[in-house]
Amino acid sequence: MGYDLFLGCVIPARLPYLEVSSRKIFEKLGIELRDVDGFSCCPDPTGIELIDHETWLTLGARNLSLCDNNGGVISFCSGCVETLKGVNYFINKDLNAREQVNKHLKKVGKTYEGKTEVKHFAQVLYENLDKVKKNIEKPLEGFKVAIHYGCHYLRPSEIIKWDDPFEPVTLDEIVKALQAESVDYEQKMECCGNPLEKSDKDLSLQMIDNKLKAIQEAGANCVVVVCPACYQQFEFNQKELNKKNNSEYNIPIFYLSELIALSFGFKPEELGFNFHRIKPSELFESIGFDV
Amino acid sequence: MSVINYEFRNEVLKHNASLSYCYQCSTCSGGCPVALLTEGKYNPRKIIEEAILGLRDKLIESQDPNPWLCSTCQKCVELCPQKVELTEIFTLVKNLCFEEQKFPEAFYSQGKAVFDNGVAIPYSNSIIARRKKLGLPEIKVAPVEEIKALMNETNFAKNILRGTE
Amino acid sequence: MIISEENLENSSRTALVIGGGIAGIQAALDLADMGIHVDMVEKKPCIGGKMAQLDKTFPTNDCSICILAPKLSECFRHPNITLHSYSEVQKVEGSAGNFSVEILKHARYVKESECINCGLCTEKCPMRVEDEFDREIRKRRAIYMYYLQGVPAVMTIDKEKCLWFTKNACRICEKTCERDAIDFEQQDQTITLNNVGSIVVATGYNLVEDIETDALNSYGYSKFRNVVTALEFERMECASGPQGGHIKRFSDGETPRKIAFLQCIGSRSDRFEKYCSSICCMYTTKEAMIAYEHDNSLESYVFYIDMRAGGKGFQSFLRRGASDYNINYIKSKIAQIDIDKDENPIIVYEDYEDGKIKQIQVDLVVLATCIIPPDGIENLAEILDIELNDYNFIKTTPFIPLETSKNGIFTCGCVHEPMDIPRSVAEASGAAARAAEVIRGV
Amino acid sequence: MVEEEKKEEDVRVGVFICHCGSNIGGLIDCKGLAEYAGTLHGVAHSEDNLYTCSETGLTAIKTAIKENNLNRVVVASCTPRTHEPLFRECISEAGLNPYLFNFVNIRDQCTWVHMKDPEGAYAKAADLVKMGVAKAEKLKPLDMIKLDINPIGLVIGGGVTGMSAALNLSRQGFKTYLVERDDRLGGRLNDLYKLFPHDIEASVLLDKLITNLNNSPNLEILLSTKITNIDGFVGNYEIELLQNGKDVNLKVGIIIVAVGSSILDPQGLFKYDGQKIITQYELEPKLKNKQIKAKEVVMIQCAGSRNDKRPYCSSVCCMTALKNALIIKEKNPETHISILFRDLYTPGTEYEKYYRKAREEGILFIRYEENRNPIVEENHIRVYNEFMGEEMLIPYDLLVLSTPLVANSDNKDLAQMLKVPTESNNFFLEAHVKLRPSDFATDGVFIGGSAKWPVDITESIAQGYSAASRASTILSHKTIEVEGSTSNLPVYNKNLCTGCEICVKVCPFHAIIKNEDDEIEIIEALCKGCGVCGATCTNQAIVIRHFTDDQIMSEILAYGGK
Repeated sequence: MGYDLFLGCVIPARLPYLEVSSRKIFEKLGIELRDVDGFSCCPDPTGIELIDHETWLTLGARNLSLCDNNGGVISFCSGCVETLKGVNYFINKDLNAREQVNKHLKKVGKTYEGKTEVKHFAQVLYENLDKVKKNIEKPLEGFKVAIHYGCHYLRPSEIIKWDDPFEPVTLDEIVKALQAESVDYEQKMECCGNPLEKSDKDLSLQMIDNKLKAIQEAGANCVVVVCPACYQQFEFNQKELNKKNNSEYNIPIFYLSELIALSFGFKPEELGFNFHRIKPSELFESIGFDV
Repeated sequence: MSVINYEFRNEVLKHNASLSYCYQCSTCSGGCPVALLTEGKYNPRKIIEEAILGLRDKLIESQDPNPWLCSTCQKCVELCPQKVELTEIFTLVKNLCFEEQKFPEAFYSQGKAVFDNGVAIPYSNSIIARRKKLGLPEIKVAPVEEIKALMNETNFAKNILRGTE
Repeated sequence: MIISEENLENSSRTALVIGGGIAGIQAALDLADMGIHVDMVEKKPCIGGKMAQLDKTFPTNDCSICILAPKLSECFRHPNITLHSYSEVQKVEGSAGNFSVEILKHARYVKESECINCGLCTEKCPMRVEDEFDREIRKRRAIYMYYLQGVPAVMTIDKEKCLWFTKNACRICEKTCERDAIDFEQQDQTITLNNVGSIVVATGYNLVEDIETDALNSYGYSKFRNVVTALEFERMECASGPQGGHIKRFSDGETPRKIAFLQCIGSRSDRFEKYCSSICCMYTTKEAMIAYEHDNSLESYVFYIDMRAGGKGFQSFLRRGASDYNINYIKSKIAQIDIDKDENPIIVYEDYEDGKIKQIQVDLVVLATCIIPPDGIENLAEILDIELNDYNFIKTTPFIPLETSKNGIFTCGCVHEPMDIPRSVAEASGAAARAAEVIRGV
Repeated sequence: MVEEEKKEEDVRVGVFICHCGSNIGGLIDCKGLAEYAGTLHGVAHSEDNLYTCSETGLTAIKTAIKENNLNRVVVASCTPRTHEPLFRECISEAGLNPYLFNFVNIRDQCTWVHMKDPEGAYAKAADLVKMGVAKAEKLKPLDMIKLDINPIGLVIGGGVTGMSAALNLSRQGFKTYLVERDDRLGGRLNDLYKLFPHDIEASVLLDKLITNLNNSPNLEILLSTKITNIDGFVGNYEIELLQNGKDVNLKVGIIIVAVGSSILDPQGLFKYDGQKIITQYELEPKLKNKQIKAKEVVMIQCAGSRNDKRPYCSSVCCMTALKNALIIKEKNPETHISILFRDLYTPGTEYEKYYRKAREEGILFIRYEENRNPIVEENHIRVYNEFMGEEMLIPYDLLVLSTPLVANSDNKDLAQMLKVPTESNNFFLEAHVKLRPSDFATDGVFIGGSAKWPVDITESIAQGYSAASRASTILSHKTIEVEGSTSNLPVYNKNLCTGCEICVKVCPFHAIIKNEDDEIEIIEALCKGCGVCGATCTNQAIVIRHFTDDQIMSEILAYGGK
């Protein structure tokens, strides 16, 4: 069993420290992740798909054609998951599309019939929540977590077919299992605004500003995300917003894998926490979390 | 003064028949976070109405409302009482804008990067070093030529390169 | 005009009316007034149906129970009507002109002939139970009157909640009753009717939230205290309702000054019910009018897709709503709602007049939830051997209204299509006429 | 009667004060009011009830009558309009003459109108109770009039409603006349091609209905026949008709009005020309004859309705437009059809599905605002599309106006003959829009179909049956007792009459006539007991029973007398 691992572009090439915690917890849980030769960009469902659906479908199908179907493929990125699930959705729904894609793939000696199962890494963790609980060495007491599900983890539910599109529970349950507190906040289900960066930076900033404001008001002391695009949006923009609006955001952003890794007893140093722009160390100190 | 363009309407319908079920209830616009922020300057319902009426000029030429302001949050798709696949229709509109070379610069750079490298973010030496330091496995390089071949097949290459000429 | 008891010669065949709401009542009264004996079966402890739960009725804004109560009494006292309340039809055999019917009469554990509804038992009963009639806005006791003006005016013991039946304790009601009306030994009874010439099915409807609140969830129903359904609001407005006719929202007991009414909740949707629930535009306007009469500083906002007001006097009703009752009609379906820190609902909508997206804060949201087929319809359809349509209402055919798929069985009211009271009443009379055709067998 | 033999001092009044939930009890002290009533002259028993009209309350009245030997009953509660018959029946079940009951209205007249002045409301209620008791002491038992019923039905109008009503009545075994002024049955069905929502041909339905009618033995159909006069009252109507120039007389027990509605004259609407711009009704035969070649079809909804002149929704036009648009699309899928609407009216299950189907088939829906009617120009319609927030041009080679059904212009004449009312749009007005949809206030006359309000075919059929049912509740009896009139029925004293005939003129129910002997005669069955004649009579020759001078004076004296 185990899964083929689809890394995508952003995590390995820009945020490799997030890959560290992710690989470590799966190893600890005894769930094998296999690296596969030949993957390309997924491609981006908020980029390539919007300008050329057919190319998006073709490259996505090509990626899936490389998987060995033994347990399916997982990714640490909600965007990659949406693309790969989306490819399956379209290829299975529209036989013309499947034919067209395979006509292209044939040129490079490949074929794809829409059978590879795709999972988000958080889905696998949720499915193995009992195992996760057993491995907890340091309960995350004092962590007041604002969960950001992110749009593509949930929607379109026709394609993602996982948690409830508006009233999701999976991440809450995982966070609670780590004995951290999930803080409800007004903008919880809103978009972080990252995809708008390409067309309207101001709008994109406004959206993340609204979210951060709501998170601050709700008294959360950190944010957890499951998508590198959301991660960057939250992590990279706080300083910029502070400069622009005289706000005082200083909220550490965790990847779900990082929180789990902490609870499993991994040290911040081995998880590459020093690469975070907003250092979590202040938080650990303030809540007396003994790393 | 707009005039219904049946030809274009049918083109969209052929691509996505769910368009026809729209009864203009405004669930999408009322639920859209970008519509709220822009006070309605961006309005998903209006894009759908323009598609229903086949108003190609508005959709592609003048891009009013600007389809690139969709944050792809998919709320509208989830909420639409008639299950109109709004974002798929928006994707079609944007794909057509791409063919007409009317799209934001950032999409060009991403597309070009994938064409050139097979991935959206090329691996820098510092990242390769950092990965090593973090104890991560070596990066597997995407087969650029195969990706290029496919992107030529789908005409992506032609469209993305046209902008650079 | 009083119908004398000297009837025309009638066949000995009788009629069965299933359902004791306004449609069933009208069908029964018409048949009985034709001199035909009617057995009326009602599942609930009392007849009256949904109309008894309404505060007022559109477009005249008559007090609902006030115009219904005389009919309830008439039904109860009519020499040609036998009322089987708290009963269900469990078996039907035979064919048009000659059905035989088995009715299961549930034990009330109260002797109908003895109970005078004095209320002493209820006062002493220690069990608090969610009150179904008042949409769980208040509690009743385990021995209870289904509703204040209910007919028959006798108590019923809720077996599921009664301490005697659950824990073998208490029996205070028995000790309290001065007329020895309590009978814990009472058994369910099977009543057989023979020679039933024709059957009228008028079992009414449920509301979507009765079965499943999915359609209400994006509006925060059951999560936000200041989001209620239309029928709950109806009870809140009602003088004999749980708030004594003083509308108070649940978060802080304040009188709402701004109310948003959201239309098409669960209806006209490919996700929930595909059909239009037909009555909501009108009942919403009525509810907003009545709320305004309670408090003239009220502002109402009705968010709709299409205002559907085709009935007699309905358009002028809407116009009056807008001009005299401070109702703002806004063509916009609401996607979702949120609340602020004081639990005030926040509504975002598109204003077609200027194409802008606007946000308003209100004190209360009322959801116009849609009509769905009544609970247990599949079972009843099987017993009666009649077909249901794609939406699980009783199947009828256009141009052959009121006829079910089985000869001799007719239907009227919301059990076959969502409709308002006047149409239900007209259909009930129509179904009675058709049943009389079969019974008289000319 | 026992009561009549009783002397005045034997009068024992029972007073019941109703809380009406919180309608009355929420504002004033009903218990206190009952105690006060107990102190009044002639009162032998008083109590208060949460709902006097409930079965519990009625039982309380009956028990009190028995236990206290009461012979007059006063209920102070909501309004006699809805509840007087109930309480009368109640006391008559307890053995009292129903007219020994007096109703005091303390809800409508006290707690509702004086909602902001509880003390004043209480004082007024106390006064009204005092007056009510005083009148009750003077009440006399009265009898009802028994009328024979002629078990024959008359249905006016041979459209789908009338045919359905007549068919049902005759199948119930009643001799029935079906009168149609046209020379054929079917009414509007004759003008329609296909019927929504299942698109069967109107002629199929019509043929079936006519076959059924022809097979009914109790039925007589009178075509080309007009009603010229109606006399009589419930159970005994005499009808004069003119059939092809010949007089015909019928005697019937009940009358069902099923005269349908008319089509609005479209002249002047949206540049109507009858050629390129036509109505849906003109489109129907063209569809039937497959004459539609248009490539660009536009339909305008609410053409002539939902405006100040005709403020109503005609309820059938949206479905008609959808149906006709779908027929055009079916024949020629390339046709472009736009429907300009305000609120699309497709209530219920099948109709909403039909609307969805129309969208699926590619029909365009464009919403216009009430105050921005589409403008018809030479080759296109200029319309402000609310969905776009801008004006649009829509080319057309056929413009179809969805005009409303309107009331027949001669409804007023028939209404006058029947002594029934019409409403502001000239449609017939039923007894109560909520609970008596098929009755008129006048006993023995019933209504169904578009004569009352525009309805579709399926509902018309149901309403035809409904009217038949209501009619059958009368025809099923050999006699009936007329109630409303008896209680207040005038007593006419010939000796006092001056013959001025003012009463004849003022009677709104045409119940007073000067007969062949030149004497004033009151037709009891027609009298509704309104009292206008008694109040008008210059010489007190007419006294209103149940509202005698003695009774009224006793009330006045109780209020302010010494």
